[in-house]
Amino acid sequence: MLYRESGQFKTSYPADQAIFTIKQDRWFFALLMLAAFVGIPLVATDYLYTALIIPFLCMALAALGLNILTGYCGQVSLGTGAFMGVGAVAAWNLAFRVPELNLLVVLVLAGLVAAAVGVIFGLPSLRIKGFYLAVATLAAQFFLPWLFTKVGWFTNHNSSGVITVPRMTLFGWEINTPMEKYLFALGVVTILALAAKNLVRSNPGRRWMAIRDMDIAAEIIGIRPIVAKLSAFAVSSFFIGIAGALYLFVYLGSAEPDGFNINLSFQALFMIIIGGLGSILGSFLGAFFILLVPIFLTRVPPLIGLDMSTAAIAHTEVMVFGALIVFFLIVEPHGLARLWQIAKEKLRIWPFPY
Amino acid sequence: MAFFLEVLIGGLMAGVMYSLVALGFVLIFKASGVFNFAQGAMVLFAALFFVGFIELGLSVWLALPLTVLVMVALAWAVERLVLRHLVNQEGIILFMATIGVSYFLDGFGQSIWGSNVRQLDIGLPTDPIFLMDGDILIQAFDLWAALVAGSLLVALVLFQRTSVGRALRAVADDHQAAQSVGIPLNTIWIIVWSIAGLVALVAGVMWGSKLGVQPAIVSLALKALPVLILGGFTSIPGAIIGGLIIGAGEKLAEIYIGPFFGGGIENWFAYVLALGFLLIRPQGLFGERIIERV
Amino acid sequence: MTATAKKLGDVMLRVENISLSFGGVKALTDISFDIREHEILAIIGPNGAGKSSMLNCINGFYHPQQGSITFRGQTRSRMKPHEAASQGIARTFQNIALFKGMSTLDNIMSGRMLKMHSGIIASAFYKGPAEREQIAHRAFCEKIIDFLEIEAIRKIPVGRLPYGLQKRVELGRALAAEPTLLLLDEPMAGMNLEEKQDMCRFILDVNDEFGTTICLIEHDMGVVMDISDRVVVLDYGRKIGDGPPDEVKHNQEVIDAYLGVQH
Amino acid sequence: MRTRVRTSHQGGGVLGNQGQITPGFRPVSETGHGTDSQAGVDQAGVDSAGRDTIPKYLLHNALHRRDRPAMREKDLGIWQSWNWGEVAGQVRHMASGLAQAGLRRGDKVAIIGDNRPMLYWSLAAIQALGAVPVPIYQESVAEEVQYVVDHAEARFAIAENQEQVDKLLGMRERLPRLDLIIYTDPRGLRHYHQPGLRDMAGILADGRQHAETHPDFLETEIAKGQGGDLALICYTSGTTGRPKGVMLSHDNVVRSANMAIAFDRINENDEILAYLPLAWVGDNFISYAEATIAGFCVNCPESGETVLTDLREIGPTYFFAPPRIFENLLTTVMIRMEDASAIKRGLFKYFIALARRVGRPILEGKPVGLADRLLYGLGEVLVYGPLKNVLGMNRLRLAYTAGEAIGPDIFDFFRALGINLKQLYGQTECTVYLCMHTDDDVLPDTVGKPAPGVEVRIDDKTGEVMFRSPGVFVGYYKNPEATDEAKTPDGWVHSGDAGVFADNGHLRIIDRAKDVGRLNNGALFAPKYIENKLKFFPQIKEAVAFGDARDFVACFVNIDLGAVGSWAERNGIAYTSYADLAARPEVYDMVRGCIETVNRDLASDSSMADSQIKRFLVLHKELDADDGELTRTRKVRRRIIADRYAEIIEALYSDRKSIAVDAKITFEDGRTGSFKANLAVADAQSFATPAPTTLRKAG
Repeated sequence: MLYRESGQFKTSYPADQAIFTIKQDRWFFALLMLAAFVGIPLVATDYLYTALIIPFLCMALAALGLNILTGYCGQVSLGTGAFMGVGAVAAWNLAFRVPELNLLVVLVLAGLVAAAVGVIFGLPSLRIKGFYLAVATLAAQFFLPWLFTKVGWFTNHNSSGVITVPRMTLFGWEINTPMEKYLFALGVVTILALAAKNLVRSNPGRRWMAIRDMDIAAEIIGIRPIVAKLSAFAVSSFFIGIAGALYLFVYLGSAEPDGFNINLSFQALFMIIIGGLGSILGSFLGAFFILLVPIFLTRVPPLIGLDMSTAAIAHTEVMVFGALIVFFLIVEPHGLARLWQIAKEKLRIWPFPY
Repeated sequence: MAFFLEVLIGGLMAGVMYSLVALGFVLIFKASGVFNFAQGAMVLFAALFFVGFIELGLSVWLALPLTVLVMVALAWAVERLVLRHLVNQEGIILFMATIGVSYFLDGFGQSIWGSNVRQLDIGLPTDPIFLMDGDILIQAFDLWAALVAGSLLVALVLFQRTSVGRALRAVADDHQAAQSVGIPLNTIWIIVWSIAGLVALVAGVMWGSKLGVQPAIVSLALKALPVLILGGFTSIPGAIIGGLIIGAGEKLAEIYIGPFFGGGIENWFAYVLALGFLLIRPQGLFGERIIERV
Repeated sequence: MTATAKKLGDVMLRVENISLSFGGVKALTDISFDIREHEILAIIGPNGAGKSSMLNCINGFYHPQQGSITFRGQTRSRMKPHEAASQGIARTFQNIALFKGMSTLDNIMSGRMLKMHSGIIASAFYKGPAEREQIAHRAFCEKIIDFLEIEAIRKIPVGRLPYGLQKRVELGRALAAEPTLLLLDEPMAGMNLEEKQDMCRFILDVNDEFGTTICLIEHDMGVVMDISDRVVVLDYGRKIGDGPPDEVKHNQEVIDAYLGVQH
Repeated sequence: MRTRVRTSHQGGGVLGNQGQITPGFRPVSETGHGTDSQAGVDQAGVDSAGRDTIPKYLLHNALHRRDRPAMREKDLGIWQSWNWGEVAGQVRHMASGLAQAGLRRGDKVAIIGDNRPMLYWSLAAIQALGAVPVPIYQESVAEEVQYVVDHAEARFAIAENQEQVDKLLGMRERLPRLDLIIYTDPRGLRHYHQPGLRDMAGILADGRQHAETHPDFLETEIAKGQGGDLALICYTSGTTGRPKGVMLSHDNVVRSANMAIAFDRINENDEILAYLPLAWVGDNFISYAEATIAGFCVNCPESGETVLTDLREIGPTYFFAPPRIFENLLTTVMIRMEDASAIKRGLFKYFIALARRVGRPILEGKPVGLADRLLYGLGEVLVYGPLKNVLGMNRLRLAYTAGEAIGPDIFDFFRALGINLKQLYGQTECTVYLCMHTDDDVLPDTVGKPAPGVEVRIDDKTGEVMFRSPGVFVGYYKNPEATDEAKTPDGWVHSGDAGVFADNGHLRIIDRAKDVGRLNNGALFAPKYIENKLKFFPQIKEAVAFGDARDFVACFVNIDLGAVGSWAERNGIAYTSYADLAARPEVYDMVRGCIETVNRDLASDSSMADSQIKRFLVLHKELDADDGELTRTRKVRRRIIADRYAEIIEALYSDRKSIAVDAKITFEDGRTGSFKANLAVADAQSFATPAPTTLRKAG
């Protein structure tokens, strides 16, 4: 309905392959960015930042990473939490031991470390598929946090095993207030999301999807499974690692390594299932949705005059998650992203039904 | 030496527990190709209801059939609300669905019965038994557990011989064949999930009375996964043997290797063991080799 | 433009005494034949004659227990499919093996993977070398799209396409690799007459315009006789005929095999 | 694959050469030369700057619009584009190449193929050399092609692809004068080694070399051309007999084009989609002459199937289509809306109703209440805008329909949406147009007033439309008799159409003059007028009325498979084939409904009251151009139908209730078979003429 595509023809391949080929979409995205970088800082409260927006950014990035592996390359992983942990611990150690290191460099290096670890735990994917792999990734999920707690070096032999983030500066910019942290995270996430989009629309993406859709055919057109799968693990873990680092640096502030546990893994998995497997946008929608549910559950019942014990809330939350997953898998296996897409299509061909 | 044996036997006994959970996985996977991640949750679920009924003052012999009913109802519900709608989906989707189910059961069970640890005593002897003139100590309870597991296994094997059992195996091979057996697919699934439910109940009771009924059981149940990798997803004996290996393996590792790492390695050792094993024999100890066709 | 209008080159691929079996079940027994440059070779035979298995051996998906396959002078053992691909062997499948989640264009682009080299980093930045590469190859793939007359479905996910078109897209994906040897597994299975005629035209055009050597499995005898230069007949994993179409047509053993006479 | 000669580097050639001719040349500002090219066009469309041939305008564009888009083609997934500089470069090379190949002043060159840039450029290249292009309909069968090529004495033929080349080669021995066949798309022609067959790429290569050594060859050749020279020979697929070659001079084309451009303020910012046959004078006029003179951009679709998609992508500002295309668009719109959700359908119905009420007044700048204006604005957002967007018409500022009468409510529908759809009347012999609607004076059932510089009168005896204008053709090629028949000594031309002037000065065409007959009771009988009224129903695709020298009017009907088919599905009527559906009693009832509505309408006009249809039948097969029953432009060929269906026609005038026919059908795969069908002949009710007070007011 809002689209006026007629006359927006493409005279070159770059234009035809752009991320947003329709003018109206470009406007919409521009507005979105404006709202994110300017609008939110104007209105958001500290509570909103710490309770929703910042964790949203971190988890969205993690989900994005997982989506690359699971949604695009078809390799199920239950190790997200652990890889976030790797990123977090690596980043903390870098920042703590080499204070003069630029914050961005720290993040990138942390991501690379996570990527390396990811590749190691991705090795089994060359021999095994599906559930077998899912189980294999659990090994990482249980082994890594244990490693960080057991080997004192990772936490600088801190008795409590808690790592606390040193104060952050970026090119002299002090990142203290929630808003500053938000802007920093937003910047990082935006750049990485763009990178992810670029990856999935060029060679690596096609390689991954080929493996996902039909690995045999993929091999027969010359795609080497080892390259495809391990690169997926590496890239995925890179994103997840940085997500973990952000999670610690801008959200938690201080944490115990075994806080990066299996629940985090499941959360990320739920995010991409509900958000949409194989969709960048979906990772964000899913993250937003999943993080909204608990807030919803804690806020709404009082409003409608029934008070639930925190335990009850916790249990309902778990139930709701479970139910939602099943619901989405049955009703819309491609998640919110597909719903969004459908809505968009409807608008494009409005008033026609098809 | 004696100490080694004691550890070994202790480990094997613990392994029996894993096997019990793994059995549930295998049954369902064989019959419906569904990797039921919720098996662990089902164990807790069953245990919670069982202990819950007892706390309501019911006798064990009343609580037991009631819980069985609950588990059958659960199987029915799962088929009705989940499986039926995902029939033609790829395994991985079903797998994720069962993760959802797992969460749901977890939350549901606890919101009914609460999440605090409950003691469960079904009157199994807990006094220690000494072998080799006292050098080796074994918990009688563990023996009983082994006994129960064994008999359960026998029961299952016998069941396999019944017409229903054969039908189930037919389903495992291909769903069309199942139709020819005359039992509708949905019914078969309900049956399988019910049986898995029973197995879960047994496991739940055993574990409940060993460590008390508590949410931690779920994560313990996750230990069944490496067992499956070892034993193969489709083999009942595999599940048993795998369980024993894992159980013994991680106990021994904890005692003999653990110290070098500062202990606590049993919560990952099983996985790493399985992982290493995967690289050598992807299809597991007893799983069949898959020939891919183009 | 007819298949006879061109001269056949020398041997490109030599299959010698291939035997293949799965767990005791013999799929192929002592098969030998040649494929010559620029020819269209048809492998025919009743169902279960081992035709597909033969192709799977050639492009390295199966590894025969005995015998050797020599491609362009180099004999190989236990070669992987992607190695075969990088040597210039492309193929299509009996039951379509497209990447359902991707558009027609992306499927064809993916067929070009071997020719594209920009890595993770470059791709992540996209602008610059990666984009330039994408565009260069896009242009090539568009030529294939134009060649196969599938402009109208360029951006449609292949999962949504009718069967006949999917077959065409799969051919396009194979062509994108600019193969020297093209293996087609029942390219016309389940097509209506019009679609078959188109497919024949495309196969002949490919063979003619790009000089691609083609080895195809086909059931439709009419088609086989029309387009192939040479026919190899398999039955129960054995080779029972090898020669020009009309010669094979009159081979008694072949006729029996097709009439299902026991032997 | 089609060879593409992108000329970003060669395009510079023009500037290079121009550089020598006009030192200190600077590109003129866009706004500046928009008017400049129109500079000093007098009432007769004569250009004061002395540009009297189209190639001269091309050079002008190469100089003053060098970097503006001239042509686009959807190929290899994107809109390949050429600016005027590049086009001129192409033409330069092609002209040189053709000259090298031996093309001489006055030679005829046949051109056959789809709307491809290369073919449009060849028009310019050929004219630049003073030779005469003879475009041929691309669907013509080999015999038709052979006739035209032979009759035009073409020495060269430019064919798009293998299909066309095969037609020519097949007829080669019957084309002694044809020296050279040039193809633009080499696909499949690799093994063609016949003598006198060349690839355009080769011609262009030669041309490029030649152009380097003779930089101003093109300019000098073009300079030799004069307005009096022959610009074009268009063979009209006449409704009877062999096609006639209409000779048009550069003066004809340039003047007509200049006046049309002034009339509708067409300018270089316009965009069109060139999808109508190149051989049709209208496309040649708009996509070549007007485009070159006004300097706007011509877009060529990817292929026949993708026209609608391409239309949507380009979103032209200037659009020309025969009524049937607007009909089809409206039909598909309605059919697609059938399946829309109730809310959408409601919205659609409401706002379309509103538009039909206030849309045209708003478009024509007549006073409309504020409330309605606001509602219409809302409708623009919710319905009209999106609808136009999906149809590719949201940038449309000027649309014409011609060739046939258009259904009033189809016409109104598009105007109601705010699309400036107008009617035009003309023919090849007058270089496309005689009458056109002005933006503010548009009526659905007229073709508007005579255009500037055009004189039109009605022959009071025959009622035939006569005209005189700068566009009047030179004559029929090699057919002086026909020329004399058509042209009176004092320069008036017989249009062959019967028409009447309405009180408001608008011309209304009722039929072909020769087809207007009389019933036995002496009443006027204009079959086309009746047939059109029938064809205005979406369910009816074609109709043929009979009545000349008969007691009453009867007709054949062809149902529209698309519309009636979906109607049948919605009403649960199963059918296997066209013939089967056509024979259904339900369909007969529906058709009778339409006919009786028409009868009522006819009855309301005393002059037509006697033309009410008494008997009809639904034909078992679709009338088809390939069977010679229709012209390529889908005009009914009465004579052919009259004798091919004589038996059936008699049945209409007998009292038989049905007639057996032996029908030939062609299957998908090209095989043909025949089947016996039994056609029912049905009666329709007719009505009495009401009191004269309710006579339809003219217009």
